Amino acid sequence: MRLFISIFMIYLGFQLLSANAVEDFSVIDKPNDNGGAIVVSWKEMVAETEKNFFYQIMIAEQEDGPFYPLEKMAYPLKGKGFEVKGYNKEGEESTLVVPNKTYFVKMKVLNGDKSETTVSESEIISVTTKGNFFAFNKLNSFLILIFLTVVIMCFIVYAQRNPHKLFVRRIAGLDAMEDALGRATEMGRSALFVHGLRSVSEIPTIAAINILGKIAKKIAEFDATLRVSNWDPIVQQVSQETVKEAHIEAGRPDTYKSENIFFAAGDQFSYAAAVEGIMVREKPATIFYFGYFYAESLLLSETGAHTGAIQIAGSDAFTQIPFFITTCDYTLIGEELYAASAYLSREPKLLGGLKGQDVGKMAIILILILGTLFTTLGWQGFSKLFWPS
Amino acid sequence: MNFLKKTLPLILAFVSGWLAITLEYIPHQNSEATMASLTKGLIIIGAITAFMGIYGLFSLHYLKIKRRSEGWGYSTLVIAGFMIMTAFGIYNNGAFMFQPQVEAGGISWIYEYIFNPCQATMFSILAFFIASAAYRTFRAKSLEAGILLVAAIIVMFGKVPIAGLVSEHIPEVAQWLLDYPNMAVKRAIFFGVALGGISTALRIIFGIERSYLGGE
Amino acid sequence: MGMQMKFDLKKLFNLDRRIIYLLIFLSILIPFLVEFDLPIKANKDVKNIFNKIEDVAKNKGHQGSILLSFDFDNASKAELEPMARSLLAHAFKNNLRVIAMGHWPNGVELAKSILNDLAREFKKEYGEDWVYLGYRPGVSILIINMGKDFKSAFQTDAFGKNTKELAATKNIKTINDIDYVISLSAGSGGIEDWVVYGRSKYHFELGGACTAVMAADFYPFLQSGQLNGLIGGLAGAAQYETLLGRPAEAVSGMRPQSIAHIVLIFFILFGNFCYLIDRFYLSKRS
Amino acid sequence: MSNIDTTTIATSKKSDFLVFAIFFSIIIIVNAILLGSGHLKWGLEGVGIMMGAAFTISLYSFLYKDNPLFKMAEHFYVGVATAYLIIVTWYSVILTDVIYAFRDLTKAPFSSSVFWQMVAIILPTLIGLLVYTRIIPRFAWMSKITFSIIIGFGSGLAIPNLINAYILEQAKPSMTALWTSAGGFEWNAIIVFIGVISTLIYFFFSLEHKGAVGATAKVGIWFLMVSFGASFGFTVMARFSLLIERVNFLFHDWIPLIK
Repeated sequence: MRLFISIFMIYLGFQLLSANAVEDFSVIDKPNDNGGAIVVSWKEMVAETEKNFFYQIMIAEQEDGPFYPLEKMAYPLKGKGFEVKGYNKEGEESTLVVPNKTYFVKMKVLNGDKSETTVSESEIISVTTKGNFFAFNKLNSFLILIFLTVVIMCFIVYAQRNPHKLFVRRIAGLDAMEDALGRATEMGRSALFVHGLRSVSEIPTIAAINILGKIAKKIAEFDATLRVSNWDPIVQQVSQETVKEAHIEAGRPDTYKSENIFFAAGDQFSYAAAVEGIMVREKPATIFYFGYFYAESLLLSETGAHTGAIQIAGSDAFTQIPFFITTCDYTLIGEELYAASAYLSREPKLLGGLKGQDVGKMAIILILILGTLFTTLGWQGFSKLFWPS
Repeated sequence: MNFLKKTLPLILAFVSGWLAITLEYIPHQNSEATMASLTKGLIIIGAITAFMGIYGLFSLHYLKIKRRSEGWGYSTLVIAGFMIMTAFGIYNNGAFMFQPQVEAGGISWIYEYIFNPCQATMFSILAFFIASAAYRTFRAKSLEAGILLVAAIIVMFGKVPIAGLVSEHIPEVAQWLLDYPNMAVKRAIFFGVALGGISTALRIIFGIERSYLGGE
Repeated sequence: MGMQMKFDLKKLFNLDRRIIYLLIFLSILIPFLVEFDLPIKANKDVKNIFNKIEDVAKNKGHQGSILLSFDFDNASKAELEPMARSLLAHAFKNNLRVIAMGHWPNGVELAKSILNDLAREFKKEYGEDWVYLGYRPGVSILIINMGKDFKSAFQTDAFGKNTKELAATKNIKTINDIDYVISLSAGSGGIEDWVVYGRSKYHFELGGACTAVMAADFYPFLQSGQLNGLIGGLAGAAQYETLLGRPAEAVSGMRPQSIAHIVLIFFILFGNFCYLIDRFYLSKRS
Repeated sequence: MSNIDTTTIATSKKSDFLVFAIFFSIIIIVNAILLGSGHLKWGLEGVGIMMGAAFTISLYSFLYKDNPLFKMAEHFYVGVATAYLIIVTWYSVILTDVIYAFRDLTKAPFSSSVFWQMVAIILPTLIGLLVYTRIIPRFAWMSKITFSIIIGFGSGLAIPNLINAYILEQAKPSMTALWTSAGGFEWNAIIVFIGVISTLIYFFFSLEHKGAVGATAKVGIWFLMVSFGASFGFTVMARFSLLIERVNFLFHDWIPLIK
């Protein structure tokens, strides 16, 4: 009798299995969301015969129905984490899952043939949706935010107190600047400083003006001539102030001439044409391009190269940098421009920001090296800490 | 008064900055709804401030004309272009400006036959400039410039179909160059751009960077 | 000899720019007049976009919709208009719904004329098969708004019609209800913003079509999957036209493009060859 | 102002005037022939194409020399562009999202939800309008309120999204196995790894470029140059594409030379 029963049970179990009972069926409120989704999971089915079945999730607002069917899913399918965000009631377009509401979910297995008879059905599980107050799946991003905020702000505060204690490496283009100015003095020719086409409040222009101050001071010491071309009247005014101050600092206020900081033209190509005219006529020994440049960079640096001048450029306009590299003797690339400006001006917000970003970069380098190392050794756990949500 | 002029904008920048950050990490439905209405509000603010462009344009060119300063004649053309286009905009093919925009009409014509050729031509001029610079100045003055030029030539040649006539491998080499070494550098630059952007944003939120507010 | 050579080179390089301008103009015009065939082979990034549209069509049919964001204006229409036309033709041919919009105010009229053209060609009905939502300011803010509440971002289309009443937009609650988003981008306010504020936040499928100037910058997005495909420059447009079997401006533009590139490469090589000889003689003399 | 503009204009007046006069009489003759032969029809489209060709050629005249024609076309275009931006903003946002949306709300029966929707339109409109206080210097400070809200909120939004899209999403595919037992060394992954790290080191400003750091930075600059070369090649491609389109316009739409 016992044997009979157990054989019967095995037979029943086999029947159930082949009838595709839904196993490990679970329904939960989606975590880390606005309460607008339900996550349905069930055991993934792998058997060959199950190709002929459809799986269908049914959802209801009351326990006794009516149950609204979702789209039929054919084998093969993923049984993990199927998200339900809405369903269609009869005669209505679509209804969204809303927060703070209880839903009743079950799952059906349907025959794959035309009859679509129900083969088996899971139990009904109820779930109440709710919105969450913190996205734990974004915890890594949040911690990085806190880390960067603390590091950058600390460095800025530190730089305000000790602007000269923070170390910034030498930048090749800056070293070359002095030689180039010396050369201009020896040859008895002028130097030309060309501003980029951005307004005075923007970072590349601010950086350019900081560098201009340094150049002007050297020029005043060498007693040479510096011409500065501008396209914006406000940039022109600020540049005049900067150069004047540099002359005073160098103890040569008498050699400052405001007409050397001139307005060339207000629009892109006319600006290029006007500055080119100066290059051809005056043949400056050294030409500097600092700031944000657009397509005019090509016209300017080509003419400059032809007059035989030493050219030094610095720009964060990545599309123009290739042209500067092939036409100029030295080019400050991207962030090097900001670094040069922070290095020369020692302005706390620039210097602190630069150092803070450096710490960020160091952290990224370390994470990448460790992540690559561990992954190569076959352990992904470390790199998974930094995966996006 | 000093509070209103100097401190209030900094407080507002701080509050709205942290509000945006906080909302990003709260997935709750009320946070989502707040974000939706705030962003919608900012779209409207953005649209309304766009008209400030007229003031900028007019104050610059009106002064030039009034003072008869150099090139003032060109300024009259700017204003003429503006007036003609605006007139068509208000007229709206007879429906006037309080009805939805009517298709075709003067605006489309000016757009297609004046605006379009001007804009398209301005940037195509650069093809000539690049050719001239390529002939006269693009020199491998250093190892670095040399590497740059070689990579440029490979991409320039490998990306046009004529390379396929010479050898199938040239486009593949160009593609490899873009997919791996180029990609690696651009990724490193992305890290730098992100850190730079975050640093600037933090300086704005904490009121250290104030240049966007204009001169004091 | 060295001196003589150097002198000649100087002269050669001081060749009036205008002569070079003329040469480059001819290298564009002549290949237009002389017809010859070029083998155009689509690369994987272009194919990915093509296949994604085919997939949406296969799985969703007319209920499938793609969003085309016209983030460019006349300045780069030479490169992006052929792409826009091919993508639209592809979607219309497969009976997908097209929702168009744009982040660039100066591109509105251009987008309208391209959409009207293609809709007429494929006999598509406005509202049912396609809609044009027009321009809204804000870029990043607009994208975030579209992800939270699509109908608040676009209450009406570009012609003042309510988006709740248009068949193509009626069922779209957030941007996630759109099957595929493609940004046709010519600068800031384009692919980058779609990636940062859209795709990485809301996880919809995003494809990119961009000018060649920007193309090299987007390879990290391709490798990380933040972009599923990329059509870069006129060459990319020609590849898409070939895949679609609908050769147009981009394919015929490949002749002058190829020749002009070769002329330019010759210029660079010739210039550098002379530069090296010049340097060689200079060092020998000293 | 400086003397540069005047000198260029003075030298361009004599001989160049003749060049431009000849040039433009040729354009007029070409247009006349095109009209006479029936290729262009006198009408909105025909005149449009002739206008477009005239503007195109005016702008190309810069290639010969910076000249008034170029500047005239450029300035007219600036005016048209500003007006166009405003027209688009008016019809697509102000009219629909502000005026129409508000009108519809006033028609609806009044409720607290309607009230808040009205506030959601009025408040941003007022904040936006504050920008116009810039016109009156005494109240110009009020415009700072608008700027600080826009820029502050934008900065706040940028931080988490930059971390997510540029740092986390980009770091994930960088941390792959460089060696697998099945495939041996993954050379491409190794190249990417070296490229990313060495470029980051090049842009690292807290260490002097000496020794190992210097060597890595050197590798970084080679990688940078390859990448700039790629950008260079693509930029060239883009500029030529634009020229191709213009040549197609001039010699297909205007003068029927290209089939």
